[in-house]
Amino acid sequence: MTITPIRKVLVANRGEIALRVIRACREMGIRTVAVHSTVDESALHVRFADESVCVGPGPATQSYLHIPNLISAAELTGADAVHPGYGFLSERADFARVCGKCGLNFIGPRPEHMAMMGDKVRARQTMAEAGVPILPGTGVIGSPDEALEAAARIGLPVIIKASAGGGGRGMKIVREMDVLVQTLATAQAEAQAAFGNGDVYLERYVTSPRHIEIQVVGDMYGGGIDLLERECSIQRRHQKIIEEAPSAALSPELRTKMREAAVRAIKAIGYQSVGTLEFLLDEAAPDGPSFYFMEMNTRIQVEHCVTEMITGVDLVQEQIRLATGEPLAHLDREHQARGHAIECRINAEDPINFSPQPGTITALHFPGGYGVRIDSHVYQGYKVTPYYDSMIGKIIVHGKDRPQAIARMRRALDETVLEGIRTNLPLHRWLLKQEAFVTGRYDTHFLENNLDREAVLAELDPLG
Amino acid sequence: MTITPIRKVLVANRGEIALRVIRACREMGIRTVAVHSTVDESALHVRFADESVCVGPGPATQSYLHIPNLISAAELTGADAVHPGYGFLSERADFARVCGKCGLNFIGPRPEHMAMMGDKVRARQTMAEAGVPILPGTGVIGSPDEALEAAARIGLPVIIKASAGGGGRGMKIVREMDVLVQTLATAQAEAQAAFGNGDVYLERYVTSPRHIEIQVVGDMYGGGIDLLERECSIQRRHQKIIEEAPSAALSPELRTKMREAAVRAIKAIGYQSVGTLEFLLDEAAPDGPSFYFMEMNTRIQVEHCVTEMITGVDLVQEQIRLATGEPLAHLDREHQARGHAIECRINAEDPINFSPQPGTITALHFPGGYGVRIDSHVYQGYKVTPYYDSMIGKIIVHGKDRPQAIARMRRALDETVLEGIRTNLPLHRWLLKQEAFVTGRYDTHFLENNLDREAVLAELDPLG
Amino acid sequence: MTDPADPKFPDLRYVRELAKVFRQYELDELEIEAGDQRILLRQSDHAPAAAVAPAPQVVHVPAAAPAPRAAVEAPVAAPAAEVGEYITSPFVGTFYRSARPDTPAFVDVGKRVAAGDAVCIIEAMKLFNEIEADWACVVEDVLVENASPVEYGTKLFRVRKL
Amino acid sequence: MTDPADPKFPDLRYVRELAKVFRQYELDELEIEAGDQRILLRQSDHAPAAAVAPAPQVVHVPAAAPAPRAAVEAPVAAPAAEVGEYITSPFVGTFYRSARPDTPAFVDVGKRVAAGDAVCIIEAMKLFNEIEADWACVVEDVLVENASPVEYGTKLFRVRKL
Repeated sequence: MTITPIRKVLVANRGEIALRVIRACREMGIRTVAVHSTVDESALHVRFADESVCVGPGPATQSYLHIPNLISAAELTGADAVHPGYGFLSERADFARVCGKCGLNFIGPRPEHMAMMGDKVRARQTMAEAGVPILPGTGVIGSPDEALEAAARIGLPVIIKASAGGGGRGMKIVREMDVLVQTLATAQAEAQAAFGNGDVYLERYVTSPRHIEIQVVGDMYGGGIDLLERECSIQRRHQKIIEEAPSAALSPELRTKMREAAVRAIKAIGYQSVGTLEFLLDEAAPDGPSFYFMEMNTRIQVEHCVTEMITGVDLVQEQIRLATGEPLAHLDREHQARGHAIECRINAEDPINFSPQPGTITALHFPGGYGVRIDSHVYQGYKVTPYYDSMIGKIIVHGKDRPQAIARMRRALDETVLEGIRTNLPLHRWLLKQEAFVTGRYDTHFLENNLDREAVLAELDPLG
Repeated sequence: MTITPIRKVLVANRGEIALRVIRACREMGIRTVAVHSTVDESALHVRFADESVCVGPGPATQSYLHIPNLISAAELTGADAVHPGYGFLSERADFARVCGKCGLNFIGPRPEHMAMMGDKVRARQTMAEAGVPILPGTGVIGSPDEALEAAARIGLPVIIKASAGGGGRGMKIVREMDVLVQTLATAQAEAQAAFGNGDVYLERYVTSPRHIEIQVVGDMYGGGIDLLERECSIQRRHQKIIEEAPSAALSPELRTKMREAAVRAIKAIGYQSVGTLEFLLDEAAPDGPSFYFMEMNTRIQVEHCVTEMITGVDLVQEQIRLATGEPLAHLDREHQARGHAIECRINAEDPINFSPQPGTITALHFPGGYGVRIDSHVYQGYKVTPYYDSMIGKIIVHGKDRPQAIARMRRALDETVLEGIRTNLPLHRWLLKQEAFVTGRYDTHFLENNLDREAVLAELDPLG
Repeated sequence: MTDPADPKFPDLRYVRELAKVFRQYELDELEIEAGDQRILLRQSDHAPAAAVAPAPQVVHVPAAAPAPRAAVEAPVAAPAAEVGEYITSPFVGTFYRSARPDTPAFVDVGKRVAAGDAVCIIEAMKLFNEIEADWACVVEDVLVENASPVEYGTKLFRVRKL
Repeated sequence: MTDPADPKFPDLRYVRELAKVFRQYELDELEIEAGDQRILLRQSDHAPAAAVAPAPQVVHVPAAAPAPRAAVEAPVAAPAAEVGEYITSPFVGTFYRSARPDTPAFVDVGKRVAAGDAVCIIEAMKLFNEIEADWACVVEDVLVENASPVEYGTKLFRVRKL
């Protein structure tokens, strides 16, 4: 076993995740280099890092996605490792490869695993071979006839997915056989336009699914464990906005099966970092609740915090340790499930139509107290720019059980004051009161089917 | 067993503890009434409570200590219970009695236990009878001769303590027999002036003590447990500024002995709420490390948070449940020790000479992220008045072990920005770096003996 | 919580609630007039994109169509409204205007009061505390209903000092 | 803290709270009249400055009430001295004044440069990128030492445009 110490990390990201990584590094005694675009000059990740380098103008393609500038920044500052965060370059195998070529320790999985999981068709095949349940479906569709045949075999409705898609992008549902061919053509054209790759495949469409994922950790020595599940079914436009751990939907038996499948999967490929297996749970399946592999995310995720809260494991620190070549044996000993955690993503967006709301935060007060964690890069006077993701922070709570966690999150949301821009805080306040949420009976369509405009707007400023 | 539900709590306090109680109540679905003085009109505890009542002008004697106004406020708002917080009226047996007479559930112990522990001589006797170790000492000193005799028996140095004192107030150390009589007279006169009661007693003076306390919980049915210890030896002017749990000074055997003694003590008197047994630990005692009862605090304490972090028990919620008549059996099942927690009290005071620093907080940024908890009532623009305690908040961290907790606290302190008034943040930053602190080898005199003016001032604004 | 109050202007909490209603029902304009007070809220966000400079909708002519220099002209007598001195409550308790239900009120509007005269009772913890005037004055208004709860500092009477 | 008070004008805290309400509910206009006083808040973010109100505006509070200095604002570097035009680095990399160690610098102070002339090299990932002037100019100062690291946007030369 060779340990390659990391002394200085270039954080190739911005916002709360850049701050998250910098915090982890500071606590480990590792120096940090922030990169930033010109519009992020006064961002907290720049302020809290030991050094910073401006890598380009506002648009991400010219800054946070500009590989040569990022690599140069690492070389000029003497960084020996790069943390990609999530989004941006975090799942770009080519970036990981360039880092490797330049002698930079890429804090993440090996590029071949990133490439394998980035190709959704290959990922399906790999999982099937590893004995992980997948939805009835196809490989890349070669012709309309092939699609018709497959749809007949699978049964309607089916979903057409882009091979290079993921995260809810590049998907179309087909409910009638006679629109299949036309929809296929559209899906292929859109996939080509969006991802530069027109490959699509079919899968059975589950009408009322839950999104449940398993956090996994692999090391360089074939070790692989899971750190329980996360429930991520509260979504808007296919994007998660509330996550929980554990999930209220899993029986102990089902949980064990899913965890075992996830560990089997990463051991089969020799995965060497933190990652997530996303599963679709069909509670209404004929043979009882069944789960199917959807995709694997080869990075730290936005919602990693809920897993940290219930396991006591600092996932970002562990991710860094794994990259130095440490084995994960100690994790297996240390982690223990405790209580329940919920995360609300606070977005600078209209709470009803989800349109982004750039602007300046004129007043800000985050909640505090027992069981409340804030991960955010914003401050009073912060200007939300239109260039990047609308997420401005996360409120995470932990309680001894789900009812206490819900009560705590409601209290925390009520305490939060954020003025100057519209946010989805009212939506969260409303969501946390819904019977379906409180009882834990909801699927990924819950929000789109139940959003009550008046009731959400009534949640503006509860303590004003 | 009779459960008397609590529906609305009047919080007879201000600042962070009022906020702490309000948060606990909100999470339990209990309504809250804040009281405030005219200078606290726009305080957060007023904003976050369901109702508020102005009870007087700035000086505490005319507002937060004005019992008739507090009781009237409870009656007018229909509160059925009163939470006293800490400080102010929290250990005044007469207040608890008046609450009881007015049909208000006083969330705390029975008045007779408050009175018993408020009288330090009686408390010593009670503990001795319960088999809890006490320092060699006396009852109330009746004459100078009695004092000379006792000092000869106990051995010098001795400490003269006021019977009505506590919390470090009303104490004098005597190292030479020939000043004993004179010092005794002074101590009696000062005690009379400060507490309206000139009774004093003698105790052996331990030169290098640690302050270690045990959190206890008792219910109405004779149930009593402990929730581990807190280490509170980092003090300035006899006031704690950093607390930890667990203590680095205790062997498993010693910890067990102290816990058992604490539980024995509360069972002996039938104590019915949360409370704390403060012990003095003499690591250099001839027969090996020995502990002695100092005093019992019959209230929730400032440093209760570190216990919450390592046990997973919400102490304020449990305190409220105990007051309704719930038994504590469930606590015994639920709590489990995990990791290490540290709390730094942030005071609006000069970091070197500790003089209070009233003024307006012009810029404020509290730390966030994994393992960081903030309990504070201040905000950007908040005005620290000269009327009340100088504590403006607490930063609490939790880590898997002591080194991680220390690293996390250092990171959190470095992230904190607080402008407009002087605070003890630089002192904390300096303290967390001291070899003695890092190795856990310090006593209650550490700060007074080692304060390095220049080094502390160098810690001003590390990330500015 | 008490909002900063300016007796000449509408209660802030009222304005805030108004804004909430305004917001919730996505109004474009909300105007309220009452006596010599007026409140106007306006929002032109959802106005159809109207990229072309729209009519200057922001201009508002006050209802009372004042003469152009009204503001700098001789000060109009301040609305007899609430200007003056107050007798406030020194306790938290219940306000009573008379000593017993069957006795007359200590004071009424217009009453001349000498320093030390009882003006009302504040009951607290079963004790009936007579509140006395600190200075000679004339009662101009009684601000609290009989048998209402009052905080420390609640204004009980508006008075004119003599 | 006591706000400066002028009895002729509305209470400042009242106005401040009003501005908060205004902001929170994203109003475009909020007007309050009471007696001879009037408060008007207006936000013309989207609309071009509108026609001037004929009525005297007694009080005007900008919608975005000047927020208290942000907790963590980076110091804005703007040395008054450096006025002029700059050639900045379009890459992160290492700045070289000449093509090779043994060749002369591309430009020196006083040098007249035509648009498209190479002025320096930025080395990034082993690639030597010649940086060209976008416009004709005279070099007034060289701001970076040879072989120094530069960020995106680092000012390399102060120039005077021709």
